Amino acid sequence: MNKIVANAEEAIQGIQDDMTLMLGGFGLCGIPENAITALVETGVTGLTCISNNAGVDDFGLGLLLQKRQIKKMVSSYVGENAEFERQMLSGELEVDLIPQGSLAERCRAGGAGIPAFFTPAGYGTEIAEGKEVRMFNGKPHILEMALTADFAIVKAWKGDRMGNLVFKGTARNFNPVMAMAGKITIAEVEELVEPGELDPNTIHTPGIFVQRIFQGEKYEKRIEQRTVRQKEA
Amino acid sequence: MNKIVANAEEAIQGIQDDMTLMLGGFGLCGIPENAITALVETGVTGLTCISNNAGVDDFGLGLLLQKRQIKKMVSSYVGENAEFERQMLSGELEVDLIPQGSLAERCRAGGAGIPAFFTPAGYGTEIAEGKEVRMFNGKPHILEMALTADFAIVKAWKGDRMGNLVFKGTARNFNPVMAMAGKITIAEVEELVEPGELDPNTIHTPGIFVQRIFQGEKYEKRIEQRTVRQKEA
Amino acid sequence: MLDRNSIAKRIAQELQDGWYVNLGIGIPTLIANYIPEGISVEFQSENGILGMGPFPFDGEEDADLINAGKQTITAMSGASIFDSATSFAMIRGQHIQLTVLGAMEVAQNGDIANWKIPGKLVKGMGGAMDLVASADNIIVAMMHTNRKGKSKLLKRCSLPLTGVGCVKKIVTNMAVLDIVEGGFKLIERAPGVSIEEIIAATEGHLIVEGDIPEMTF
Amino acid sequence: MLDRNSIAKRIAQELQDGWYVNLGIGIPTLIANYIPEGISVEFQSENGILGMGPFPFDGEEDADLINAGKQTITAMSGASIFDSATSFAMIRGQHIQLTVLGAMEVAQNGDIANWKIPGKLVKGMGGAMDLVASADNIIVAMMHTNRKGKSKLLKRCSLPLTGVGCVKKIVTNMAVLDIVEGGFKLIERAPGVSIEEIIAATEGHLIVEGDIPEMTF
Repeated sequence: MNKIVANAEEAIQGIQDDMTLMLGGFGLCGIPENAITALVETGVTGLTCISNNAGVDDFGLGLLLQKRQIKKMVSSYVGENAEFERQMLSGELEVDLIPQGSLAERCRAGGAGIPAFFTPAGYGTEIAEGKEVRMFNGKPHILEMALTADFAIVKAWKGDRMGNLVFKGTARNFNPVMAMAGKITIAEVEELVEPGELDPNTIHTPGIFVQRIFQGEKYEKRIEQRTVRQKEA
Repeated sequence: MNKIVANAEEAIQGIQDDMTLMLGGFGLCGIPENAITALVETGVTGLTCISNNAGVDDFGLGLLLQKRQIKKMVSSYVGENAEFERQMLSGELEVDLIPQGSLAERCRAGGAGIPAFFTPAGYGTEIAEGKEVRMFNGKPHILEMALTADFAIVKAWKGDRMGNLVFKGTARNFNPVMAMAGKITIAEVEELVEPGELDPNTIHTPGIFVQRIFQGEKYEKRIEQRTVRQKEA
Repeated sequence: MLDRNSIAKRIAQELQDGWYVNLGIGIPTLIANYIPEGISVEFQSENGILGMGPFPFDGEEDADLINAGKQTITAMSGASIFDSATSFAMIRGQHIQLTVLGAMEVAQNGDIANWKIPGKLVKGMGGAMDLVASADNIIVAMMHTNRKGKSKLLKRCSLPLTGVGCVKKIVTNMAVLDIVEGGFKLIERAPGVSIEEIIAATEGHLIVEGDIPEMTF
Repeated sequence: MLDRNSIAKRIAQELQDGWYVNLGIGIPTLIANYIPEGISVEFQSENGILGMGPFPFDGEEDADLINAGKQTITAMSGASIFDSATSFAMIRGQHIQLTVLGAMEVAQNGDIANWKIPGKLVKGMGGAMDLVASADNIIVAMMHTNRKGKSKLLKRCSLPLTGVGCVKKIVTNMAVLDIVEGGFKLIERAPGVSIEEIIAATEGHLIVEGDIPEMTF
């Protein structure tokens, strides 16, 4: 079994206008940088992007927004991006805001063949409008639907040709659940390793969830909020 | 934060007659041997045990069955146990059979605050009797409820005093999902290690799901179906 | 008539390169011995391993490495281990390309019964209900008739169901059959088995169209 | 009147040994600086870490280690990392003993609004709706009044809600208040702040019973 493709360009073959994509990452942490760059170059447009955030003006999904390749964002928080604001206010960009935990669980559900589940998040708010409400244990819950995508694009630390993935630190975030929910899942990794190098016990995403894998050319791994403390004298 | 208790006897303090327990393991693989032995010694009775299997006559949950400490088993497969058969046929023991995937997901749901979810498993069978049926994507699904327990008892390979757990091989099975679903979760481990010895990236069960932890005195780790091949000459 | 190994061997011909496969207990387990050359597949065992390898050599058994039949196994290079919820996420989420399992009865509409005989001791369905309800591609491996000589391919199942309308293909000791609108469509005959014999052993509606070739191995 | 740091310091007094705590952005983040001696708590950040430590020293930042505010952080010994679904399993499953977050408005029935102002750009609710709907124990940390001097403790929220009936306690620059049947129950006053001042700054129903002590630090 060999799921390795040469590069980002080859990995994103088949992504077409008006498709739905999931993209891993939280802020700029753990985003598939190389695949995003390749998507910008294809000029594919009309995309619905399911991603917790929308990048910043000149990095991450912001690059696709700049080129107006995104029709709709499905996210929990989109606040760091002037171009995003402009497109949203002008009505060019549709935005579907989803509570972060419901977003994560809806992706996992999509990957796990659970079409719908009940959650308390959002009950009594505008998020619940039009959704079924039901009491469990004396507490109201709303019914949320699974999310899937034509392509899921995730970024891992290491991976092998079977598609097994290992993530590093909080760059894990949405990547594993989105990997489960893509009809085709593309994984870009910092390092491709030989099968057997990853301990079967410590694999975060089993290869069954990944259809294509490649080693990214380079990783900028930009930090959004560099926050430090000073060493005391 | 120190969740270490001295031994199995101390760990199971508070388990009382007629409580509901979850017990990790698949067959005899990854079962909390030491806690089960301690439970036998307490003589606690009327237990509802949620466990994928019911042990064998003289090991695992079979030991509790022998002493008639179990009122009800909630399992997916219970076939390896003569005493179990006798009690079930005589009506002494109640048995609730649940499809294995629904059992696992119901435990996870219980731990994750998802009170109910839809699954296709069991539709059109007696498992679906009395359950809500709904179509999603043209396919019928049934509504399944979350499971929780007064105590969950799991067995891990290594653990630390924060309650972080690492499992080995297929001894993982139901242990992580049951750890999530116990009001109080007891973990027994083969080896207690110092905090920091477990790589934060490779922890299977974060300590937040575990309230008590101890190192088991000894592990028999009995093999149910020893199956081998011969080396070719 | 085929023996158990030949049934497994015939089903192995259905495997495609790159597939993830879940094999049930019994005849399905034997399929792993007959993977066609040039084809690479990964076996999932629902207790939590992908990349299940052959049984261990004597003396190399690991109590922490078993399959869903509770047998000691090995892990292939590139294997991965996961918990039961993730395992059934793979199954329910249709990430497995082929599921092969045994059955007591199959009906011509694809219903399957393989977990319970009223009046007999019930051991449980294990993962079977999740597997049959979820899989896109299910092959049943079984004998064409039961020990009393009664057909196991029926108009309607008489036993409590494991799943409804889910079986796509059946490989028995007598034939390969697809489940299509209207009944069991005969695809291949076991070497030396006549169409008449298959008709006689099939209680459900058997569709016989054109020439029915013998299986080749 | 308390400053932001003193609000954080007062809330820190509510911490109990062994608690898992989720701190929102803003004032709540400051609480980590005031953990009482002898008390050990673990901070969860909903992007996927338990055992979040202080900010890194200059030059030791790791792009792969951030908190939910996207700030660089460190991990304590004994920390664990997990995916977003598991993170919210902890939150939704009520494994977190205390959630502290900011608010634009709180109503006397425990409703909270902190994510959206009609006519202004909406950035999203992030994890706030999951946190408030799930937590058993929520403390709101905020100023008693907004920049225009209008009370943020209201009979009913005027802004779109984040959650209903979920806030249990509020610590402002003027007071500590519990939400009880019927309204905001005044528990403590900030040093030098009179009951009259608190009454004047509270639009919702304020319950004042017996002596109201000043906060002590």
